[in-house]
Order: sequence, then structure tokens, then C-alpha cells
Amino acid sequence: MSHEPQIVGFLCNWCSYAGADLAGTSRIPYPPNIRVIRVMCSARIEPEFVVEALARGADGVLVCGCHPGDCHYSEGNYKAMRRFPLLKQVLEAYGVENERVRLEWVSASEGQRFAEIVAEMTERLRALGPSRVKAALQADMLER
Amino acid sequence: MAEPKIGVFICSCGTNISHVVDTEAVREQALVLPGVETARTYRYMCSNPGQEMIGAAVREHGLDRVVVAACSPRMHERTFRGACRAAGLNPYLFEMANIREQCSWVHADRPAATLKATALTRAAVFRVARNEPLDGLTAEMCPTTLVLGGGIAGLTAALELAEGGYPVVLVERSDRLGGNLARVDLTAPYLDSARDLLTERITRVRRHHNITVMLHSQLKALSGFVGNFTATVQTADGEAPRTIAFRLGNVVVATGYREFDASRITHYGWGKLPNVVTSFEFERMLRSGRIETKDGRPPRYAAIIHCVGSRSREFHGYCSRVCCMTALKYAQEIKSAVPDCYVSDLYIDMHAFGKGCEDFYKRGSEAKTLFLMYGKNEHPVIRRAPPGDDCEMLIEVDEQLSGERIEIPADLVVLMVGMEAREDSAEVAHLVNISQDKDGWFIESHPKLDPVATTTEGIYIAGTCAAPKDIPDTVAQARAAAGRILARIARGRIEIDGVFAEVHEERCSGCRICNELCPYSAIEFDSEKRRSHVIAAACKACGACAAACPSGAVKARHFTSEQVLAQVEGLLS
Amino acid sequence: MTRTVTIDPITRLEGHGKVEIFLGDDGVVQDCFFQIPELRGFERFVVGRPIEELPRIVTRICGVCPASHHLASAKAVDGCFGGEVPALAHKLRDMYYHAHYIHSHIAHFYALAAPDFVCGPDADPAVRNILGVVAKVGLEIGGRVIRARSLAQTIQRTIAGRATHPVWCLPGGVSKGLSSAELEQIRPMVGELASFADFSLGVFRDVVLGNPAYVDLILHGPYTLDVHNMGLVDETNAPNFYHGRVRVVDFEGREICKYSPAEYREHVAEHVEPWTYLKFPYLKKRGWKGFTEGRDSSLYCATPLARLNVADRMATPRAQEAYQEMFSTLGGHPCRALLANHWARLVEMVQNAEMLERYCADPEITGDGYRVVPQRITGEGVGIVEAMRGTLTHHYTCDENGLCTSANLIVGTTNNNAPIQMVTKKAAQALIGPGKEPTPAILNMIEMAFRAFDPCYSCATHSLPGQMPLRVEIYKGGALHRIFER
Amino acid sequence: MNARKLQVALYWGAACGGCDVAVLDTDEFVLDLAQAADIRFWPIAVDGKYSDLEAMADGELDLALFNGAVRNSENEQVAKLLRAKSRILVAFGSCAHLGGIPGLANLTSKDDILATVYLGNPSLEPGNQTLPQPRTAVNGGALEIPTFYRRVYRLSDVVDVDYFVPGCPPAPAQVKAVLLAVVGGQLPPRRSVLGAGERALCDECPRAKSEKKVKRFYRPHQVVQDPQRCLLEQGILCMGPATRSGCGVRCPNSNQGCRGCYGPPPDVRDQGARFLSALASIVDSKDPTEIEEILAGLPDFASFAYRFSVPASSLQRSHRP
Repeated sequence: MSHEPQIVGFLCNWCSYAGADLAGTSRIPYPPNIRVIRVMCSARIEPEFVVEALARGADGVLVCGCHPGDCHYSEGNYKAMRRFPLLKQVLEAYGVENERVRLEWVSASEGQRFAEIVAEMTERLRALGPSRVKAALQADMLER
Repeated sequence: MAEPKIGVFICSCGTNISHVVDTEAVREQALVLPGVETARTYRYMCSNPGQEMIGAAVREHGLDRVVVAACSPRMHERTFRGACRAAGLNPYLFEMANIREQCSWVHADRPAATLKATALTRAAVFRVARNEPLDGLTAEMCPTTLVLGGGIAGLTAALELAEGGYPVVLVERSDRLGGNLARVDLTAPYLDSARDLLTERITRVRRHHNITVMLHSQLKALSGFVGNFTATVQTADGEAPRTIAFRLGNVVVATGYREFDASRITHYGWGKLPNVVTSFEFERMLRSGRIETKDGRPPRYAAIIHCVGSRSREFHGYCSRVCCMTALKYAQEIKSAVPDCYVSDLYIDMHAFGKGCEDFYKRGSEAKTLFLMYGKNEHPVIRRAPPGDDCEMLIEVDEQLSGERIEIPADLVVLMVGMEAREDSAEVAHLVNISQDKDGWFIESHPKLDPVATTTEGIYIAGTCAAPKDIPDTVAQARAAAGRILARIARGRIEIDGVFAEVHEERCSGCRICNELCPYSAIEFDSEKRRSHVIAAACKACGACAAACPSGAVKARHFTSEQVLAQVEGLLS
Repeated sequence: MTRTVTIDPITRLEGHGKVEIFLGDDGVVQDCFFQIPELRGFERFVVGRPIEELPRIVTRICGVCPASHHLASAKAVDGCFGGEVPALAHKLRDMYYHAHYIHSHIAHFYALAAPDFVCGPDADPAVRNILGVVAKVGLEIGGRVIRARSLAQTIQRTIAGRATHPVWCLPGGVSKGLSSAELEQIRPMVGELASFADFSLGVFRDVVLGNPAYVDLILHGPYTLDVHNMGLVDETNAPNFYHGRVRVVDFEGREICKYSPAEYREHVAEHVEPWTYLKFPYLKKRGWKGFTEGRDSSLYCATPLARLNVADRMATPRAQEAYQEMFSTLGGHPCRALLANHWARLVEMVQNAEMLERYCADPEITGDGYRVVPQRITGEGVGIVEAMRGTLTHHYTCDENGLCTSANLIVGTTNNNAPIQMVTKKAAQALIGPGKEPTPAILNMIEMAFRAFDPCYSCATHSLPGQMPLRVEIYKGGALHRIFER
Repeated sequence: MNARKLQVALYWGAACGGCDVAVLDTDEFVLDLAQAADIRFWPIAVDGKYSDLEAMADGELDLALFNGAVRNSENEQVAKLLRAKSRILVAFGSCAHLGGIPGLANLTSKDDILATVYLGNPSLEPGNQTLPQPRTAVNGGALEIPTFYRRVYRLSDVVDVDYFVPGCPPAPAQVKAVLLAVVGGQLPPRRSVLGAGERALCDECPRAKSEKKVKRFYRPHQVVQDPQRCLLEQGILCMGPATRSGCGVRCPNSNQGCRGCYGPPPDVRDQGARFLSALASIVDSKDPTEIEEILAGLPDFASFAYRFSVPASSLQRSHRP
């Protein structure tokens, strides 16, 4: 069977996590490949969380926050927005494909949208195949 | 850290969870995790027996940490924290794994869902092992309130608070109290006199032993946080100008509005044509009791133009909310003062939504006023009438109802100028650290559910500084703000939740990267020590500063890097 | 059947290296290989980096001569930005570099070379080191040596902020100038170094020239080679370490070529052998002719001695005297006795000290016109300086965004790779043979052959760093017969 | 500790020699050291071979300073040898501590490196196809060179390290302090960092700092630095906020930004990711396209954020305690 990607999701408490809960209460199905970690705001998400997830074997990382302008903390999501381009640049330098990390805005009312994003990302990661980060670490260890 | 003793409690939520997730398998997997003393499943973990089961297990196994795998923490985190507290555990030594909303309700494949539920539970176990017991803080609440603005809103709030028995400092920039309302004669729709409304209040404020009024005064600086602000006010009230500082607990911002500058609409000729006047100039005529043209003749033709500066692409998109009724009031007053005067009323839409306003409109239309509708963004044009005409001016307008371009005569034209944010609103917003919308109005913490609070604890807004509104709404807001503050003062001290950011000084290098990041200005820089520190009472725990601190010196309590990374490890191992 | 003698690692040189000697049953040296076991790959991993960062990255090629790489890189980067650099910046860079030369030459002469002469080539390995030297010449002199090197480092620190791994050069100049306060700090230090340079010549006279056996070893030992000489010279053909054209002169004193940095590719090429990571530069127009000496050899040395061999004169008076003394003592200019490199180093040190004195007296040196902000990216640059251990070439290209697209490095020691191969073999053949079993002393004398070059394999191994202990394995009849270890 | 002299070894792996120079830069102290200690192994300055090392009893050495990264099989063998023979093994300098500058090679590949060095460079012998081989037959025998690993490792990736002394190179004053601490037997708990501060570099940096908001980033050659003001506030990249203090602020005092050679501050796991987060946070814009434009002023950001620590990054470290 095809490779089943593992996705780690970091969701802000006020919009995106509530949105994901809404997908649940509205019984909107999506692939079980994502496992979610709740933080208060997308601004809390350290790039370290993302790289650590990849290094520990995640095939993709999804970061979700409130839509710009709707942040519960007024501007937290802009901080997340600022970190992402640099993070992608760094991951690229390390040979990690850009599609593996994703930043999306999901409001508390967008359960449907959350489900669609997860489904779509899972599909892409399936096509992309397993992440090389963890594999490469193991391969390098073998030569020694 | 001593080996933790963790209890894991897996809920089947009737069959809501167990119909997809093999809770027994989750339990077995949990049991082998490091630190886990016991793992149990139950039908309804949130039920009383369920909660008692947790308490019993805590006592039986001497558990010091608890994980509940059930519904969303947004649903029952409170409940289970309560259960932990009841069992003598610090509520923050508890974690939830969301295996319902984010697992059993969205996945059909039993093995996959069970695998995910296991991973989510493992993550919660790894995390809870690193959780720390947290206690909230309390801070003093200074009972003094600073009211900015001596208009109807400021006066009302000040009185409300003073009557409540607490000191108020009312700071007014101008040389008198009353604000814009003091420039008005009668008020719509019941035509009671603004003067009466005000003077009674002003004298009470003046006399009240709890209220200090400072005219000719401005706020220069505000530091600290809710309950513990320090204000610096510059005043020219009384003797020579001086600056004074005092402590206070809350602030009511009631700085009001300013009227739209009619000269910006050139084709109305205000400032050039002598008999084109703004609503406020007209109010002056009304108060002097003489409605006449510049050369002292009663007008034979009067015209009133609505939405001057409001509801237009060019100027302000919004409605100023009070002008329509005021215009009707003018029409009636002109009619009663100069019975044979022809009054025409040029409007875009007639907004008469307030209590008693629709009746007022009806009465107005009976008063033989000629209502002419002009299109949005198509302003009428006013010019001098050619010599020999029996009127001063001619107003040219595309009348929407008839669809014709018509000319109407006028000896006197009243421009219903709208409201706009004051020129000093940005300065005020910065001083008290609140935000403004695109039009410059101050932003409330929630437009519907929390309309007088702001995103900064202890700062409240009332009246037309937040948006155009009429007197009743303004007064209601002022009293609401006062009520909120009285309730907080009554509670005595401020409770501060245990989850907030803190700077570990022995790690802070004073780089000041975090200083600008806090939306609540909860981070202060101590230039003596060259260290930053977080004002816990002002912190809302978003964690932006913790994520940005390059030294790892800022810790987001209950969301530390160690805790989140432990979750990551748990999800993926 | 052959025996293998391995010297692993070669000690007291900067970097890694290893010698393999193959003996026939008759005990005659059949072949000898000098291997470099490591590779770092700077040429590859600087690609993609912002080009202005290279001067502060490539210093890590060598911590012993970081200034050489910093300056060669800075010049290459200047080239990538159109090459405009204020005169004052050039002066400050040159001044800095002279101080660096002194530090390096002191370190090599006293810590790496002196043990062979002061303690003696066959002294006990345990004492044949800088501490042994100090023990021999006395703490007072030892202290003076240490202080002098320390002063040289301090002068660099004062001018450029850092001695090891400077971050000072920017395209278009340098990031900080020299304040008059700083100048006054270093002025006395410079004076002290000047007298120390003369003092060192004295030490050489007493310890080496005073000992007929050493003079004989220098002139008639197995340490001579008929290969050509390379070095950077100014328009008067005096040595210039920071600036100038590369001059190549054959071992009999005839000029072969003289080229400016941009032309290096027409004159130098690098040969690759499969058994070492280190390449073998040669004179391109002559083609690769293998490890051969003599008139039609395409090989050259780039060493202190080579620099004085290509130079018609020194740039400063006291150095000129020392230069004349040296060549007359050694029987004329040019000189082929490689051990004379140690002497040449001291002659150079005199010029370094005199140049420092010159700059201290220069009224413009404390000016503030040490930097221009480059306005255009031209995309290519070659920087050549004379590193202590040989001519150092950095060649970069970059894209319109100023990101490095290629880097080529020909490093001091690499120039001498082939001569080192040859002199090592020569020494082995002379010292080991029928009846002359290898002894620790003999092996050290083999090491002396390449120690004369002060080879720096951390440099040379910019494409590879390393070191290795010394091990001698002698095989007879295919079986391990004897092991030497020092 | 008894009266017996301290038994010391110094060694370099994939290194430049700068760490050894840093030891020499303690000047007269080198002589004191010689009084207090027997230097049993130090290839750059003292004769002595691997075999001497192999001959030692386990734990015979009190202290081994290992500088340089682990780039090939030889480096790793010696690292293991020194680990066995030493009571205290110190990762000395940025390369041993974090991988250092040679670690930048981990952003490319072994094959690329070989191809560039031996087949690509413009000054190669025309038509060269030769690549170095691990084993080559020559007349009379075979020559071997160590295996060049696929990537660079920190010392702690291959052996258990007792202490870390950061810096490229470590500041001589710090080197002296560390050696004195060892001689005096006053050492903090194992696996601590020695010879550095407990805060980020800004703590020691004399430049004036205020709140930070950056609208444009400048590369160092694009602007003339104000020597008084925080470089980051001038839009000039400086790793100081995400770097341990202790170096003496060498680079900012030379009017250049820090590149992080002293490694992450005490509570930071991934120096590059941390710096990324801090830097991005002070970008002064809420507009995605403007943000992209501002950040475009930082080309090849990875080589700044991880200048000395690619092998130590979360994405590459082999050793996860």
C-alpha cells in the first residue's frame, strides 16, 4: 500500500483548534494522518517545534492560526506569518521539500475548511513520499 | 525531577468514542508508558462517578499527574481540572487528549483511529510528565479611575463611579465641561434641552467630593497595568501650568468626536456663501432664538442637506447616526419660528431607527417639509441665484424619486455635518495602548459581546470616541464602563491566572527583541538592570514573546518548549 | 618483496600528513609517498553563500594563517564588486599582514623548526619541542620569544579587532580604522618587534651557523632540490606579501614568467594523484612532467626561500643587509638548500618589522577614509597574497545577487606538494639504505625535509585538514619485521 | 588531586589549527601549564604518535582537549581512543562543539564536494578524471587514506563528551580559565559548557539597544555601520541575541555582526531556529508581500543562522538525549 504520511498540526486555541473541533461536532470526516498539538496562539509556535517534528519523523507539519485581523491576541498570526518564509528558506537549504510545511488560516467556523486542508495535504504528502530527514540521519549513522 | 506517577483515564463517551476507537487498546498502550501508574477506561469520565474515579485513583496510587483522553479540552478541561483540584492536585498537573472531536468523530477506520488515539494519549502523557504546578497571582486594585473627556459620556461615567463611592479624576482638554452636547440647543426626538441635560450633571460633578475635575489638562503618559496604573497629567487649570502624577486602577476613555469640516466639500460653498451654515452654527441661531440670514432677514426658503461628509466614497463611508433626526428637528423648528418659510430637506436615506424616531419622522413629514432624495456620492451643488431671483441661492440636485434634475431656491442652507475621530485620537490611543479602526475610532475588545472594554486590561471606552452614536447610547456605554469598573474594584484584588509568560532574568541578555512584540504592552524593560520583565497581570499568555526570545529566557508557563517538544516526541514515537 | 615504512602522523607541522616509504629486500628505498588523508571541501560549500561573507568563512581554512586567507579572499571579493578600494584600506590591510607574518614566523621558527637545531635532530623526542628549546636557551629568552609573538598578535587585534579569524575586511575596504590612540598603543610594540627580529638573526647565527655540522647539513645534506621558485614581488622585484605580481624564477635565477592575479590560470595548473587528497600544482605552460627536477621540470617551490630567490632585493634597508649576508654565506643567489628556508623566514621578519615602523610613521594611517560602499557587482575576482607558506590564490565568481557561484583555491602549501614529495623521497633514499636501518633519529631527519617548507596541511587541506602520528613498519619477506614508533 | 602532574593531551580533528593557536595565545601561561602538566600528546607542537596514545592505560590522561569536527574515519578513531584514555574529554572550540565551519559542508553532499574539488575547479590539469581513492596500488604496495564521511559530525555525536568549550577559536582568557579550573579541580556538573557566559552576547555588547522593528535588512557591505547602535536595529544581521557570551564581543567590536561561534545560550536547543524566530518577529510589516520583500534582504539565511552549527541543528544532530 502507499506510504501513509504522518502530519503534526500546531493549532491556535481560539480559531483553528475550535475549527478542528467543529469539524468533529459536525462529523466532517478527514484522514487520520494528522495529530494535533494545541497552543494558545500561532505566535507561540517556535520554528524549533517544526524542525523537531520533522527530525523525529513527521512527513509534514501544518500550522494553523486565526485569519489575519481576527487574531484573539490582535496580531499573533502576523508573527507566525513573518517566521514562515525564513523557515521555508532554511528547510530548503537542508533539502526539505517546501510542501512539507504549511501555514493556513482556519477560523472557529471553518470546520469544513480544516477537513479539506488536512485531506489535501495528506494527498500531497502521499505523492511526495516519505520525508528524508530521519532516513538520512539513520543512513549517515550506518556508514560509521 | 522525581519519577512522576501518572494516571491515564480514557473515556468512551457512551459509544461516541468507543464505537471507532478501541479504548481498551489505548489503555493497554498507555499502561506501558514511562511514569504511568494506572490506566482506566470509563463510560462517562465527565460524570460525577467518573470524576470520583479519578479522585479515588489519585489517593489509591498517590498519583501526582493526570491525563484524561476524552473530548476536546475546550469542552471539559475546566471540569477535570476541578476534579484534580478536588483530589488535592494542582490543576495544571493535568492534560487532556482529544480523542473525540479530533478522532472518533472524524475517522471511520477503527485501527487507524485507535492508533491516532494512542499517539494523542502518549503525547499527553509525555507532556504531563513535564507540567509544573502553577498558582495564579493577585495584584492590588487602586480604586481611583481616570476619566478622559468631560462630555456627556465622561460626566456620566464619573458620576456613576463617584456615586459608587470611589475617587475619580476627570481630565478635560478644553476650558469647560459639556463637550459637543454643550453646543446643542434641543435634542431629538423629544426636544428636551441639552442645556438642562448637562447643567444638572455638571454641577453634580463639580460638587462631588469623589470627583477631581481638571480643565485645560491632558494625559501625557500612562504606565503600569490594570489596578496599578500611574498617570502623568499636564494641567493649566488654576495656577501656572504644571505636571502631576497619580496612581489609578482603571481608565475610561470618553474623548468624543469632532464635526466634519464642511469646507472640504467645495460645491457646498461653506465659508464662501454667507448663508450656508453647519448644523452647529445653526444650533447657535436656535439658542439665540433668531433664525435669519446674514443680513438679518427671516429666510423665505430654507434647505437642509444630510450626510455632509458621511456615507460617501470621498470622505467617510459610515453613517453618523444622529444627523437625520436632528435635521427633522431643524425642519420643525424653522417651521415653528418662520411659519411661511418653505423648508426642503435633501437626504440620501432617512435613518430613523432609534426609539421614538419613526414617530418623530412622521410628525416631521406632516410639517409641510419638501423631502428630496439625492444619490449617494452625487452631491447637490449650491450657487448664488442670479440677480432678480427672489432667493439668495439655487441648489441643483438630481432628485432620485422623480428622476429629474431640479433647482430649488434657498436663502439659508444648513449642512448636517457628520462626526469623525478627533485629531488627537491617535495620540490618545497610543498613550493608553488601545487600537483604532480604519476611520480612527477606538476598537472595543469585542464589537458585540464586550463593547466597552478594550484589548488592554483596565482601559474602557465610552461614547462617540468608539463610533458615532446618539446620547442614549453614549450614556448607556458610559454607565456600562463605570459598572464594569465598579465590579472590579468591589472584588478588591485582581486575580491573575497561572498561565502567563515570565522572563528568567538570569538568562535575559537585554537584547530587547521581545519589547515591541506584546500586544498588551505587558513587557517592560528595566534600563537599570538592562533586563526585560513581564507584567503578569497584563499578560494574556499568547506566547509570542516566548517564541521570539533568542535566549530562551522567556518562558510561556504551561506552554514551555519542553512541554510542547515532549508532545511532539509523544506523537511521533 | 618490499617493506613499508610509515611516518604517521608527521608532527610539528600544521595539519595532517603521512609518509609511506617502500624498501626493497636489499633495503634500498624503492618509492616514497607523502599522503594527505583529509578533505573539507571549502570550494564546494562556500558556493551559494553571500560573497561578502567569504572572507570571514575561509579564514577557517587555517587558524595559523587566517590573515592570509582573509586578505586573499577580501581581494577576490573586492574584484567581484568592481575592485574599488581606498588606498588607506590597502595600507591598513598590509600593516596588519606584516604583524601577522611576524607571529607566524616566530611560531614556526621557535616552536616547530628550532627543536631540530637547538635540541638536535637526534635528541630525545620527549624534549624535542618548544619546551625543550626553552629549557635549552633559558626561560629568559623563552619568555622573550613568547612575548614577541604575543605582541604581534596584539598589534593585529588592535588594528583589525581580531588576530585569529579576523572579520575585518569588507568589499570596498575594512570595517574599522586605526585611531591615533590605538596607533600610540602599538608604536612601542613595533619597536620591540624590530629589535626582536635582529635578535632572532643573532640566535640563528649562534645556534645554527655557529655549528659547522648544521651548516654542512644545510648546504650538503639531502635537502636540496632543482625546482623553480615562485613569489609575489612589487614593481622593483622586491618581496611584497600583500600586493603585486607573481614572479617565477628558475633554480638558476632566470625569470620564467611574471603574471598578475587575474592571469593565474594561464600559468598554474593542478595535477591529481589517486593516493592523496592534495593536488599537485605545476607550471601549466610546461605541462605536467611528473616528479622531476632540473631545467625542464614544471615544478616549483613557493616558500620563504623561494620568495627571496625570486626577489632581486628586499624592500627595506636592514632586511636588504640580512638578505645579502644570507646569500653570500650560502654561496650565491638563488639558493637551492631547502633548510635555508628557516633563515629566509628570519630575513623576511626583518622586512615585516621595518614595514610596520614605516606605517607607524605614516601620518595618513589614522585617517577615516578606509571604506567605500560598492555600487555594482561585476561578478568575478582573483585575489593573490603571499601566505607565509607560499603563494595563495583565491578565485571567486558570483551572480547578480552577490551569491557565490564558484570558488577555486590554490593554497600556500599545496604549491609545494610535489617538491615535498621529492625531497622526502630524496632524504629517505639518502638516509635509509643497505646497512642503514631506519632509526627514530633518521625518521626525524626525513621529517626535517618537509618541515623546512613549514607545510600547513590545515591550509592545504582547505580541501582537507588533518595530522597523523609517526609509525614505521618494516616488512621483510612479506612479514612484519620491525616497528618503530616515536 | 594529588601532587602528580596533570596528564594532558591536545588533538585536532577536522580543524584549522586556530584552537591550538588559542592555546599558544595564553602566552606565558603555556609555560606555567608545562610546569603544572605533562603534555603527553599534541601533534602540532610536540612529537608523539598514535601508538603512544594506544599504549596508555584507560583513564591515564586527566584531560584531553579535542578540537575540530569529525569528518572522516581517522577523526572518529582518535576521538574514541582519547575518550577511552581520558578522565575528562573536552570538545574544544566550535567545530568539536557544534561542527563549526566545516559543518557547512552538510548543506551539500560528499559527491558534490569531490566533483568540485577534483573535476570542476578551473585550474585543474586539462582533462583530469582522477579522483582520490581509499586504496591505491603503487609499486611495492598499496596506499590507503581514511574514509571521507558523508557528513560532518560534532564530537558528541560519536563519543560521550564531558565538557564543551565554545568559540572559533575560544578566547585565550577563557582557555586559561578553563585549564586553571581543571588544575584546581573546580568543575561544574558534567556536560556543561565551560569558558563562556550564561547569557546571550548582547549582555556584554556595549552598543545601545532599544525596541526593535526592522523595515529593511542590509548586507554588511551595503551600509556604513553606526558603531554605537545595536547592529540589528540598523538592519544588519547579528547573531548576538542567539549566541552565548564569553568571546569578548570580538566581531561587533570590529563593526561586524556576530555569526554565533559561541553556540546557543544555555536554554536554547537549536541556535539557528531560535535566531530565525527572533529575527522574523521584529520584521515591521503585516503585509505578506512586503514581509517577503523585507526577508528577501536575507539571502541564504541558513548559512547565517547555522554558520557554526549545521551538524548540531535539530535536523542533523545524531545524538538526542
